[in-house]
Amino acid sequence: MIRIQSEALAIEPVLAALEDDAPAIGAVCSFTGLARDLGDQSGVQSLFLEHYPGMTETAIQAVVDEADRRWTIHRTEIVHRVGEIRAGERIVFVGVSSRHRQDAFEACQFIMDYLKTRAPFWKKEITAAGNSDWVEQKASDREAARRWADSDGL
Amino acid sequence: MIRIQSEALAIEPVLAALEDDAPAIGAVCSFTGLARDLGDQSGVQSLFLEHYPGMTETAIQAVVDEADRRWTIHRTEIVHRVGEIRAGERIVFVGVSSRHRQDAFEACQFIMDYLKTRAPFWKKEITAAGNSDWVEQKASDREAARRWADSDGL
Amino acid sequence: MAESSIAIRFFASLRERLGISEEQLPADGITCVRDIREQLQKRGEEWAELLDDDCVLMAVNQAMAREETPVNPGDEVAFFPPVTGG
Amino acid sequence: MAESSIAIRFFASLRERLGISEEQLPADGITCVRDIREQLQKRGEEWAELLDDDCVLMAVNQAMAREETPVNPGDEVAFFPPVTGG
Repeated sequence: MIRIQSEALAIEPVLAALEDDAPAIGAVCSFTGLARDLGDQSGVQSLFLEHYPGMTETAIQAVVDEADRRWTIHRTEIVHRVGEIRAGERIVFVGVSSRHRQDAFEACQFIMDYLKTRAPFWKKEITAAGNSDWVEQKASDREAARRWADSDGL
Repeated sequence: MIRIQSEALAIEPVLAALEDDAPAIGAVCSFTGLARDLGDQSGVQSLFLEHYPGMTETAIQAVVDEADRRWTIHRTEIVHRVGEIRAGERIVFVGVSSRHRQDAFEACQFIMDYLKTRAPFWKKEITAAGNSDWVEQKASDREAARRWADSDGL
Repeated sequence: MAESSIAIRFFASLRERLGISEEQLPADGITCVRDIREQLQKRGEEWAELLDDDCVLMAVNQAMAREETPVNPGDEVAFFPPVTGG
Repeated sequence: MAESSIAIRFFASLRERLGISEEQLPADGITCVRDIREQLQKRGEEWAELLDDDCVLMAVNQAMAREETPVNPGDEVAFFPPVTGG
């Protein structure tokens, strides 16, 4: 399930969904991304997340489909917030359940790395001093995604 | 924090602990291992987890210390159940918070892989038919741990 | 009307700097994304510069596109900076 | 008394098959883990076989040990099968 929402991100229901078929799966790996107070600027008080409605869901689904092709995964739960997010709040949650520990870990990491470079979200940082700037894409994020590159057609 | 307990494993408090310093960290990776109904035997109804009190905590702490040496991690939360565990229930939770996504993922996976081959826990499977057998260590778990091998002194 | 035009959308810093989030462009003479980009760049220095950047990403009907991706009347074409979600 | 003996512990399948979870062994003549293993193996076929297995793990004072790990009076020495937690 892929959800784009402006409300606070509650983890309990998505974890429960991931463990729904617990006796059959054995492994759940999840990642939570939080709004940091130190980004391109220091003293960041909040972020504003813009996205491209419609394309966002399609782009994330393509990443999930690719993960599904590469690993044996049972279920994925992805939640991404948009709009205003205060420092310390959750921005993104990616969870993967699988019969196999390594598959859950790798698929979860793959989805995060690809989401960072392929899903149309843009972050703006707002500092306590009132500065407001768009965040630059990180070279480290491009490299993280490149590690998984093969003939994946994405 | 390392906890060995016979009670059910509640994830909410450990996740909350991991996000305690949320504005400073940015990334939380966690893994949950669940009791499967299919193990060395099929139709597994419950597991019995024996451990070596005292050594268990020390062995896990050594793994955490090694992870701390290899990656930039902020906090780790590890909970492992012992005693009787029914199919579908959580056996283990490993969570790592970090400033960096890759560090959180890798340290979490490393801790799980090493815990599987170094912490003194033993699983017995109990089937609905009343069969009861000790689980054999998996070659795949030994290989997963070997991937991380270097001069780690563990 | 919609069928003889192409919907153009701009996001994030590109939207703010160009001062526009969407518009309709006549489809005449447009066959691929490059045609749109070149037409928009003729609007002035700011447009030429911002859309010339190698880092501008493009999408056609909400899927990532290249210069050569074909564009037909009724399509939605978007321009935006590198993504920074997650 | 405790100071002139060594505490021996067995876990999981080893404990069940040997029918014992712990005992005190006199420290006389024991300098390393191998000495204990060899002494226990003399107790009979079952002991010889179960403790001969290359897969038996050993710990001294709750830290993983090898055949050559020194053992002193008062120490705790454990034998157990490969671990299967997580």
